[in-house]
Amino acid sequence: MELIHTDEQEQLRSSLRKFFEDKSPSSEVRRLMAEGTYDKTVWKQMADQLGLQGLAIPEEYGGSGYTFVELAIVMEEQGRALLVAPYFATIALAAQAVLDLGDADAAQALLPGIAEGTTTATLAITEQSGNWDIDSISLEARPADGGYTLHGVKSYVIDGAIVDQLVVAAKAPGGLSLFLVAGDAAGVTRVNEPPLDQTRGLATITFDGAQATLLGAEGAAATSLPITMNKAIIALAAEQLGGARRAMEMAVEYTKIREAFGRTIASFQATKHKAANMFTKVETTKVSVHYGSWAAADNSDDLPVVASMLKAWASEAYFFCAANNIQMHGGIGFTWEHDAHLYLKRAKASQLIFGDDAYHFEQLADRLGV
Amino acid sequence: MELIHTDEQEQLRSSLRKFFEDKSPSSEVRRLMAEGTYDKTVWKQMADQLGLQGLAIPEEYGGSGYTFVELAIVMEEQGRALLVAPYFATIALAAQAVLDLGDADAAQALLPGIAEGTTTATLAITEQSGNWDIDSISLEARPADGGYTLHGVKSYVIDGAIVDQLVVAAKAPGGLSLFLVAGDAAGVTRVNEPPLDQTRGLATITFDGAQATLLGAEGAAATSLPITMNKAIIALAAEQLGGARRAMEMAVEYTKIREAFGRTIASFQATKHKAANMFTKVETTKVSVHYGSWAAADNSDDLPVVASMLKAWASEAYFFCAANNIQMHGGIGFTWEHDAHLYLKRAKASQLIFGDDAYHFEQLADRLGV
Amino acid sequence: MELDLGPEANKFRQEIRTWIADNAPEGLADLTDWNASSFGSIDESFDNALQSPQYAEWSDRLLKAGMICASWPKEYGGQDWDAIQNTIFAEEAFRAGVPTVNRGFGESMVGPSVMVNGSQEQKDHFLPRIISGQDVYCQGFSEPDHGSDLASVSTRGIIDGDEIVITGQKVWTSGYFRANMIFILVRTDTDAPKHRGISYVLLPFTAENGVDKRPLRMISGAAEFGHEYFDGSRAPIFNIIGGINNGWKVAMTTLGHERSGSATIASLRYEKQFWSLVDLARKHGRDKDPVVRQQLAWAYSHVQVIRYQGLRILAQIAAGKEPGPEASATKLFWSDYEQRLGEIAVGIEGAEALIRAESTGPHEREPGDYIPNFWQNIFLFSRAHTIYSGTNEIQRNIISERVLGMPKEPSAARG
Amino acid sequence: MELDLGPEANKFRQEIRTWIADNAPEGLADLTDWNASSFGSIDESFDNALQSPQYAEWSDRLLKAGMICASWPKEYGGQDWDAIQNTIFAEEAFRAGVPTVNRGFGESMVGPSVMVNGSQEQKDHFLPRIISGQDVYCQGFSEPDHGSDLASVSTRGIIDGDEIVITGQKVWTSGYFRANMIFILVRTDTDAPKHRGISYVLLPFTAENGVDKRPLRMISGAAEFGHEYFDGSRAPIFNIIGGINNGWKVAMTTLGHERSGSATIASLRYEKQFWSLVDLARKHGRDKDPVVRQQLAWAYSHVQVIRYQGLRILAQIAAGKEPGPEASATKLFWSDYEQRLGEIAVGIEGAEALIRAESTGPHEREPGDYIPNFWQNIFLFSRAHTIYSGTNEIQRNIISERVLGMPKEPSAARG
Repeated sequence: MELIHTDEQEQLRSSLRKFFEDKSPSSEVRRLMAEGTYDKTVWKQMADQLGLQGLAIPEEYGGSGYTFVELAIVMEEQGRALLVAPYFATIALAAQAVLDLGDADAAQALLPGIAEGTTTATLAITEQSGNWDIDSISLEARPADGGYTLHGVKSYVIDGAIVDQLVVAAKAPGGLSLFLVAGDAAGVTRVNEPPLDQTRGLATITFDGAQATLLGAEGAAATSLPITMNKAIIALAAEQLGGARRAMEMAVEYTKIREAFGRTIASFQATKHKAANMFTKVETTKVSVHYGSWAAADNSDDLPVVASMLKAWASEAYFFCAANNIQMHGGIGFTWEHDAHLYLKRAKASQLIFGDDAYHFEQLADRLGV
Repeated sequence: MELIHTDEQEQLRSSLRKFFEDKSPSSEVRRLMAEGTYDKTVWKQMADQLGLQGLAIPEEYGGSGYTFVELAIVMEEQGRALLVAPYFATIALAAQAVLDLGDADAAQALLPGIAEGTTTATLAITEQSGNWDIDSISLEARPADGGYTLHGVKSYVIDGAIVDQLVVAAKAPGGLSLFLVAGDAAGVTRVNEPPLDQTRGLATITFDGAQATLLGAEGAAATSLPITMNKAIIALAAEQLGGARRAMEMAVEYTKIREAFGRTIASFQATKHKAANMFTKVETTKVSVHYGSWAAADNSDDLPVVASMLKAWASEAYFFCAANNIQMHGGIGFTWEHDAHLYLKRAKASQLIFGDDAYHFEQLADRLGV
Repeated sequence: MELDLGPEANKFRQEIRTWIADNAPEGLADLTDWNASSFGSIDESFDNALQSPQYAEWSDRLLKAGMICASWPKEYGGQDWDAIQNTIFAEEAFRAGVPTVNRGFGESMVGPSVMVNGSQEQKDHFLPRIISGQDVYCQGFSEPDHGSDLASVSTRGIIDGDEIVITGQKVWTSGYFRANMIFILVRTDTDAPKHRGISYVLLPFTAENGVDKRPLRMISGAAEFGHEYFDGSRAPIFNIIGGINNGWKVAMTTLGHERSGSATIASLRYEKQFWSLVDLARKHGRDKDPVVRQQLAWAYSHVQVIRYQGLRILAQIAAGKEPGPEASATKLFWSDYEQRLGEIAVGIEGAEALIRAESTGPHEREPGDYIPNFWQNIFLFSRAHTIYSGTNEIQRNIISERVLGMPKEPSAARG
Repeated sequence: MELDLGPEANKFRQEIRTWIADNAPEGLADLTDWNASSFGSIDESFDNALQSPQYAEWSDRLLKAGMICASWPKEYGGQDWDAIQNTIFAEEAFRAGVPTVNRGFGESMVGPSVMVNGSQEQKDHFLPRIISGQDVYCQGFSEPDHGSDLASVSTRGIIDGDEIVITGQKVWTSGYFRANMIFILVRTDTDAPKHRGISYVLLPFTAENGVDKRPLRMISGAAEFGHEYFDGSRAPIFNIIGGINNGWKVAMTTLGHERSGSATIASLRYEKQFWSLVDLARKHGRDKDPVVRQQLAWAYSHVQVIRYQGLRILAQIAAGKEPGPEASATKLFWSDYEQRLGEIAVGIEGAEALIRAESTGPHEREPGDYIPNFWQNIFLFSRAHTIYSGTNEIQRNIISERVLGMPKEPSAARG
């Protein structure tokens, strides 16, 4: 593999760009975010027309067996369009968690439905502490009648209130394990919280003895979940890249039109240099995401290091571009009607979820052995 | 007291500006820094013509009894001119250390000579660790024959190799104490180190049983030395302010003359905004130094907090201005011949001595009780 | 360390302190955090407190004591308070945790304009209504697409008998939702040069008078500003201040009016906010985190600089000196600071910052409302600070050109 | 993770690795840190190592094996190595801790210019002398006060029989102190348009030839650049490349020559530097300081981005693609990085950074010399990175104009 995209990958990007521009324009983003839901027709089209849900799922589970590199391109493009749909949750979290377990039965239980666009899912990790360290997981899985019941609360579950299936990280007698629970199962209470970033749902989910199916072996998640988290961060970074680039483009386009003091504001050096700094952030993120997606595809040894680096890097780049996009728009940029704030809020929420820059810089130092 | 200077203080500043422009031009700075010495004639003129050494020394010890606010103006102006002389060492360190002891005999022993310009001195605090915490002082003072002998090594002693008298912080049987030792006393070995900032000497001084006179009471420095350190930081901040302002002025002046692409570079917005940012740093430092000098004059309760805040603030401002001064000068700015680097090196050395920004931010949080 | 303003000021402070202690209704201080920065926030307890009997009583006592618009001259109902007295009053109210009652644009801008430019009849009519709170003003200067070029007024004013009839749009109207009056710039002569055909009108700001007010919703969810359409809105010619076509001069009087007295209050508010941030860090167990401590120290340093700047401005006013050039850097400084502060705060909140507060009250709430918590609001609203009242880019231009004497941009056809 | 460049490249890597193992003289790797960034530094051990018998032997073996100027075409004494091969060779030498021997400007700029623009006789004469190291070149393009406007050449060249006689000044001459030749732009026709009266001359760069070389001392104390006065310096007309008055075109060939092969080496050097920084932090007991750890993680992230950028450029070259627009951001990126890195490093050194290293050697030392330690040198010298080769301000202009399509400045009379 090399750090340039193939022609086929670039074609994928083009068709995705067109598809999402068509299916996820600002008006749709705003409609869906106000309703706290997603468009099931578009979701099915994503599967049927473009095969996006199954793109990186192995063929044996109904997918088309592409790699994380192609998946990152999808992440980037849907992030660019602020797609309001549980794509990140279903693909980068739930499906990836099951894949990383390496258990055929678990994969068979969830992936075919995801690949064909009939099942949505998410992964419930953190709890009320808001701590992303897997050691802080305390939700309990009790063996019962050949199955398990879950007891506890999960917080900040991405799209947790709108998906069909929940993959839940819980403490079983044999250690940290993943369980599959239907979203509408008895004993599951889901509250859709009002999110800072309205384009992505967050739920608090209470498990009060809900029936759950063990995925893979008891204790297996202790090994697999850190890998899944690292890959989810790479996917998120790809999404952040898409948003950062769009924010940069919005800013540059606007300044070329808007005039002040008899010139377009794009002709002012302060504006130009801000744009050049955005460009530098975007391009360095682009090459880093490409490398990261490759590391994820290869399960490379440096995946943990790259993931922590990217979490900080892409977050900083996205926030920088989104904040400066507002500044470069002037007054109109801080109105609700303009889309600039949607990117700002997505950027900040993406920066905070899974731990912020400082958390990941500390992780990075630790993972490097400093 | 109020946060504007009186007419009298402004007159002091004007005459100082003129004096130092006359006595400490670039050619003299370069001559003295190459020789590692200072101009004793100018030193005497400072005392005889302007009374600068005795300015803030009480009248009973031969000074003129002005306050730290006036002293800060002198610090600022000599810092602006990069005066190569042990003024900071003698006045802000040695004289201040003795004043803060509050002991009349000690004051009588050192201050009259300083005030009349016949004695130079410094304060030796830190040791080979480079740690500025007074708890780390380990140099030993042993009672001997009614006096004391000193045993150990002091490092980073400002102008330590060129001054007449050394005020030395040492561990006596009764605790941390200050001692007076003649620079040329037997058992004292002084090495003038090659400093990053050649405009200010740094010495390593070995005390091998040198005879020393106790200043004040044994153990008194445990209380007085932290106060002295805080005041020294305020004085240093004033000096940094003077340098920062000069660096800003150099940059602005040059960009008004230098042309590129058919315009003065001062007309480019990137240049203008850099200058405006320098201005903001300088003005916020100015008002902070003024407040700090007032807090030092009053021995105010918030002196420790203000000192830590100012150490970080003034350092950042000076370095910002000095570094951007080079950038705004382009190629000529990083040549040895141009004075820009003298300010850069002074700025960095001032930032590192007595602990850097991060050290003082931590101190600040601590002193605030966070 | 407290600023020693001399014996006279200290005596005044003592009097004010006593007066507040004697007159503040019981429980007033506990109704809400009167000192919190409410700009751009949606704070239910604050709105409710404004409706309370205690506030009404306090307001009434201040009115009777002449402590509303107290910096106005005595002949117009004020107390001739100078900047020092204003500041002392504001500080003492802050310390007692009770609100000052100010009349916003009416007090700071319309009143001074009427005093300078109005006839005796206009003064007699308009000034008492401001003091009593009967007339609450908003400012109608900005129009769509005119940015900071104020003189490009398009809104038309046509004289019709003894009335002026106004048609057009205004935007970025701060505090529009509480106002029943607007002071508005309208073009009354389209042939005259840009600055010469403008009139300054005090216009009833109601739906009955043909004003269609629409909230301009901000990214924080609040509608702090309005966008209004005027369709044949009318005012008596009596309501034109300074005479027809003389409005630019009147507007300049208004803009030039010194907003003193707020200099040191800003830092009191910021200091309080800082300690809230420390509490937040403690609540999240982050106060011993060295990286967070660096951020807290950084923030505190900024609060101190704002405090010193306020003290200096006060000292300058007390000494009868004009504020120095450093004043131009002030807006740049606090706006950048508050942006970064918001980022630090949501960073300390961590995952909690991903979720907003629940709506609990009735004030201007609709389905789809967006109600951030205190720190989220600072984080979001502060994005506007570097834009309004002249973007920070323009502030940097001003400093470099007017203070540092650097040249203007080549094609600087400035408005 | 290593870049998989395909079986052919892997085979080449294996061969090179073996060749180096077989041919590197014993002890060569231990003589100095061959991989340290030596730009702008004064490193005695490096200078001494260059004088060692091991280096001479290594240099000789490389020469015989055709591994000097190996990217040149075979007909000119090279090996036709492509960018991948160059990179592999550089990487393997780096890993073995031995130096590559490159001929600097002669290899990267003069050689290619002569190949493209020179006559067969010129090729036969000049190219072997570059490969052998007999001719060491420096670049004579910049002149005082011309900044980045290269075509404003004032240095005069007058034809005198079969010689050209040169008078004038050049400045910012990198590596002047090792050079015995200079490739210099001189004005041979003062009447022709700016770009048309310039000739490109290979001039003996010696005092005997009327060249007065003065070190241009940098703030780091080193004289990395020179300032030269030419007073009747002579060269045969044979030494004019591309013909009289055709020098601008020749210079453009030179500037356009791709400096490939260095893309991934930069990151190896930065990575090594990073681990030195970690060692520094450990030595000072700062490696567990959370604030320092943030700085280290920040630095490592930058090193990785530089690595990824190198890998991408290599992949582009391997695929025969032109580097994309992201390449324009590269200089901006590493120059800002290295500046900040220097600041971080001296911060970690703390008080130790207040004192310089002692001078221990003889190379170009004078009284008053200023010899910084390794990190002080990076701190000081890096101030130049954001200035030379087009200031970072100009880089940002280029990105915004050429990549983002934003307009030029109003009076942009660009050179």
